[in-house]
Amino acid sequence: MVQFRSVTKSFGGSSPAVLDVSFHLRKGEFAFLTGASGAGKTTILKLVHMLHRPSSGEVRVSRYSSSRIKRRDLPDLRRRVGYIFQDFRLLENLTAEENIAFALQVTGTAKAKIAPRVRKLLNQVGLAARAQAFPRELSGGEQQRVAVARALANEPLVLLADEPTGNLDERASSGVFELFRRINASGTSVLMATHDAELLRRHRNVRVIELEEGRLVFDSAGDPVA
Amino acid sequence: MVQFRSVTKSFGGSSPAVLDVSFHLRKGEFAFLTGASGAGKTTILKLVHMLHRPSSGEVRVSRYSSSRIKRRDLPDLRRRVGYIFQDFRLLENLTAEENIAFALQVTGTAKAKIAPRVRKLLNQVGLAARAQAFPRELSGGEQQRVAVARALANEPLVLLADEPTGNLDERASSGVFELFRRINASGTSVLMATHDAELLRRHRNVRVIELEEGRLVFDSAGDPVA
Amino acid sequence: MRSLREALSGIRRAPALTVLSVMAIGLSVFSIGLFALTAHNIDVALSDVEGRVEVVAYLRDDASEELIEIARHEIESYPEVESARYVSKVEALYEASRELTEFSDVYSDLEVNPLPASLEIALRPDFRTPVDVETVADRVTSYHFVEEARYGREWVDRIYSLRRVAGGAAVILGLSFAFGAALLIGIAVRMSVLARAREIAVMQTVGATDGYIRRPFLIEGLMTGLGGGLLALALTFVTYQAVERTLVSLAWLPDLWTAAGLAFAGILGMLAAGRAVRRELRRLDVY
Amino acid sequence: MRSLREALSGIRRAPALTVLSVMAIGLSVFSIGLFALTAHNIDVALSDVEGRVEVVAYLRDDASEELIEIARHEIESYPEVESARYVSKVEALYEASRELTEFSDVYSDLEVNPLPASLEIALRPDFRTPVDVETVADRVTSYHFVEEARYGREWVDRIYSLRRVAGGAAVILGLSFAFGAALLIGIAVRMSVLARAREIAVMQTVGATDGYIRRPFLIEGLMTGLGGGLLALALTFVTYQAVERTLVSLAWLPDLWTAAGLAFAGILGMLAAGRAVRRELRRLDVY
Ligand SMILES: Nc1ncnc2c1ncn2[C@@H]1O[C@H](COP(=O)(O)OP(=O)(O)OP(=O)(O)O)[C@@H](O)[C@H]1O
Ligand SMILES: Nc1ncnc2c1ncn2[C@@H]1O[C@H](COP(=O)(O)OP(=O)(O)OP(=O)(O)O)[C@@H](O)[C@H]1O
Ligand SMILES: [Mg+2]
Ligand SMILES: [Mg+2]
Repeated sequence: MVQFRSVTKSFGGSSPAVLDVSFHLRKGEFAFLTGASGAGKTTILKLVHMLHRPSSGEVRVSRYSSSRIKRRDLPDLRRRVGYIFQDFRLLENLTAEENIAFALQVTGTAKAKIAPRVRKLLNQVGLAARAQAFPRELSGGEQQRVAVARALANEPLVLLADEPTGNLDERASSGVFELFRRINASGTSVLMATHDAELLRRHRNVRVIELEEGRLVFDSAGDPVA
Repeated sequence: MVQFRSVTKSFGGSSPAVLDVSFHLRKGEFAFLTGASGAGKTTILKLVHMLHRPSSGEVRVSRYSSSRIKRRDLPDLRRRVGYIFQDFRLLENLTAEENIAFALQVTGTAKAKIAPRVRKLLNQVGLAARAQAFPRELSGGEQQRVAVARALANEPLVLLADEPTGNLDERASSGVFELFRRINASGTSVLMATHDAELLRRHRNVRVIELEEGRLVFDSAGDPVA
Repeated sequence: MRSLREALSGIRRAPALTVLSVMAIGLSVFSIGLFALTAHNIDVALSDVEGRVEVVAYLRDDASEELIEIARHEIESYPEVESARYVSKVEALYEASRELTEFSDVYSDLEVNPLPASLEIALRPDFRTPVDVETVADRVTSYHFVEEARYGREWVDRIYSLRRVAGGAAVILGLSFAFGAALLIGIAVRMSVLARAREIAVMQTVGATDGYIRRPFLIEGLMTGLGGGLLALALTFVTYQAVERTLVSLAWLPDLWTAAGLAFAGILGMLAAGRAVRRELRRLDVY
Repeated sequence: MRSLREALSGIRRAPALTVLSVMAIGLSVFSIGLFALTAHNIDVALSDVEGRVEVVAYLRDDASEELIEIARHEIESYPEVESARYVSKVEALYEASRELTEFSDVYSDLEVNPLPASLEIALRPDFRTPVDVETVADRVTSYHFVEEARYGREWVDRIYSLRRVAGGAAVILGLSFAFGAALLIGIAVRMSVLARAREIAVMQTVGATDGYIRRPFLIEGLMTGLGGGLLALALTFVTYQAVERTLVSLAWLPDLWTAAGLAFAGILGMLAAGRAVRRELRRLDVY
């Protein structure tokens, strides 16, 4: 589903943010992406979403390749890949429910289907009571959960989650994590960047990909290029 | 130093964000502020910084009171109270070091003193190598550490930290926490909002103030109004 | 429908920005409107003055009235000529004394009438160029009973150079004002796009197509442009009324001009919006 | 110094916005400039025409030259009178035949000179009002050898109403254009403040005083205003040159006017900036 082949991404600084990384996340697989602050986790996720273009190497996502994809194909790719941004990226002018509905409108979902779907998502992240609030009226954790709901709205093939529990307490964290597991069980691949050591410890059976200064230094699934 | 007397803050919604909260953070004291997502932690910190006005009750910070402070006194108050925002609030157009220097310029610090002070702060948060980067070129954790350095720049009397380790891995987290302890040892009061259960467990001797739906439900220091 | 709703909600979301944009566009199209009003009225005034371009043939005192009448018919059949009017000596004196009041006393003292009879020859609109006027004057002079034909050569030349210069100035000034208006519309729309740069970026990350993102901005640009155009029309009309009532009588703009002005403002708003969004879209995405 | 540096860096940070603001201000002050140029030239033309306001006293043919010369001196000593010129019958005929070419043939045929001698009385600048002209005409008529005094009453009245109307129009149009310019400057500065709303909020949270936050914006507004004023000056001068070369000879604006225009643009920019920042500051803070 997601395949990195010797991917390097340099921003022109002294050392590249991502250096010669290869791995393969299969359909329906769940993996933690871990590493210290600045190790390159967000950069990897953005490469999957094709918000960055690799400096060298190739990123393949579903049937698209970073070296051949056309500008007009990007919307289709991004509809299949849900992304929970580290900084949320909610639309300030829309309420929580409008932010979620927006992702559905953009993909041309039938109007009648939007409202019930939004309600269900808000319930799943425990925000039904704050549906009408604007992002600036939400607490940090509440904003993060709106971002989670939005990323799940279109039932993506791949879910990218960047520190999705960074602003959540233990209970809300497990709630979101359980949600991911359910989504994953229904066939969606999940790549979740986190430095929540506790979470890794608690889920030892989940695949872990570890970065250090841009390099892939550990992958519990073994074979890097498949 | 910081005193809450029956403070309630309502945003006009059904239930207030903070309800009848009283506590006293003494000079040189260190306290964790904890509670689930949406419990009211950020709202409490913003009340201390006088970014919100209490709906009822009184907030006292140093010699200022929320019920008597004048608009023209706000700058003085805010120079004495360092604030690490949950969403960082860096200036997008300034580099990491300029963002820190800015806080010093605003308070009229002599030019010659600014550069060395900024360098020292960057070192303390482990960002010396990224001094010239703009916020959008920094990883989430790097931005957070710039925010930490900026809050410490003016050697505040009170340090407010909102989830200052939410985007940091374990090692960077302890680094920042140790920095807070040193600052605290030199006489600065620290109020740190967090839901890092691990952190609370590791520092059982530190005072904990816990919120639940806006109410103060636990304060390990005992006497609420002093 | 979605685009229209989005455009409206865009306007509602940033009403101040939209009002300001409409005002900016309104002001600049207003300057075009003022200019059009001026140009149109110069035009009207010119064609009025031009209507007076005529050749006057002074007749010998001994010419017979029958011959003159025959000649008058002949002259009226020239392709260049609209009409030829006979002015007798008596009429000439009467007209002179009426037109030159300062000398009316003097004339009434005269014992002989010193003024000659004449034929006043008016030319057709298409034949009022310096060349045509001279042709007619020359042909008329060939009648033996015509003493002299006058036509104010300089006068004709002047009108023509004035019209040419006015036309040129109209085009140059009109273009530069239009440029100014386009600039302001571009500023306004670009601001509104910039104010939503984050929104656009988020839309892209959620998988919205370029067309989907662009459409509401185009409609918003069109509406802003039309709004500005209407404002300009209103301002121009108020100015027209004010001048009409206090200064001089003016002609209002032809309907075609106002319609063209509105269309111009609307299309300009849309194009400026389209350009601004397209640039923003390319800037935000790396592919 | 800090404010200046900040203002410059503010401009550097958003150069597009600043350039656009300068252009917007430039265009609107340019319209004021064009108007000032027009008004000034109407003024020059008017005072030229006005200089020709005179009273003409037609003299009896039997008046002796000596008496006339004495009267001329007396008249020249009136407070209202600038000069009085004697025009003999011969000169009158000569001037008439020169001014009225159409009738030159006629005049040369005359056996008696029908034109009277006259005194052409020019008035001082301050005494060219309808009332003064009539006073002089009345006094002059009281000489027994004066047949009649003419002064084109209507003409004098017309010049005066024209100047009054022109003055009124100048004030009204000038004010409305200035309002438009202020509006645009306000828009531009408000945009630049809005673009930095986040920055302002962050400065407040870091403990910057209102004055500290405001100062760079004020200076930026001043510089933007002055830039726009200079641009407008340049545009006006180019227009002036273009019209001067192709159409008619024009007078350039008095230095005082251009200086006032620049100062106006600068101060307007600063005030608009100040207003915009103050509003923003109050909006962002709850106390
Ligand atoms: N646009 C950019 N321009 C320049 N440098 C960048 C850019 N984006 C990221 N970097 C740098 O690349 C490195 C990796 O960044 P990345 O955001 O991938 O880290 P991360 O693993 O997500 O860290 P964190 O846990 O702190 O969010 C960092 O040193 C960062 O400063
Ligand atoms: N400006 C506002 N307008 C309306 N409601 C608000 C506003 N700010 C906060 N709230 C609400 O008040 C409650 C407390 O918010 P607060 O930000 O203090 O929570 P928190 O404890 O910081 O949560 P988190 O851990 O998720 O950051 C939340 O339900 C939030 O939605
Ligand atoms: Mg990151
Ligand atoms: Mg919070």
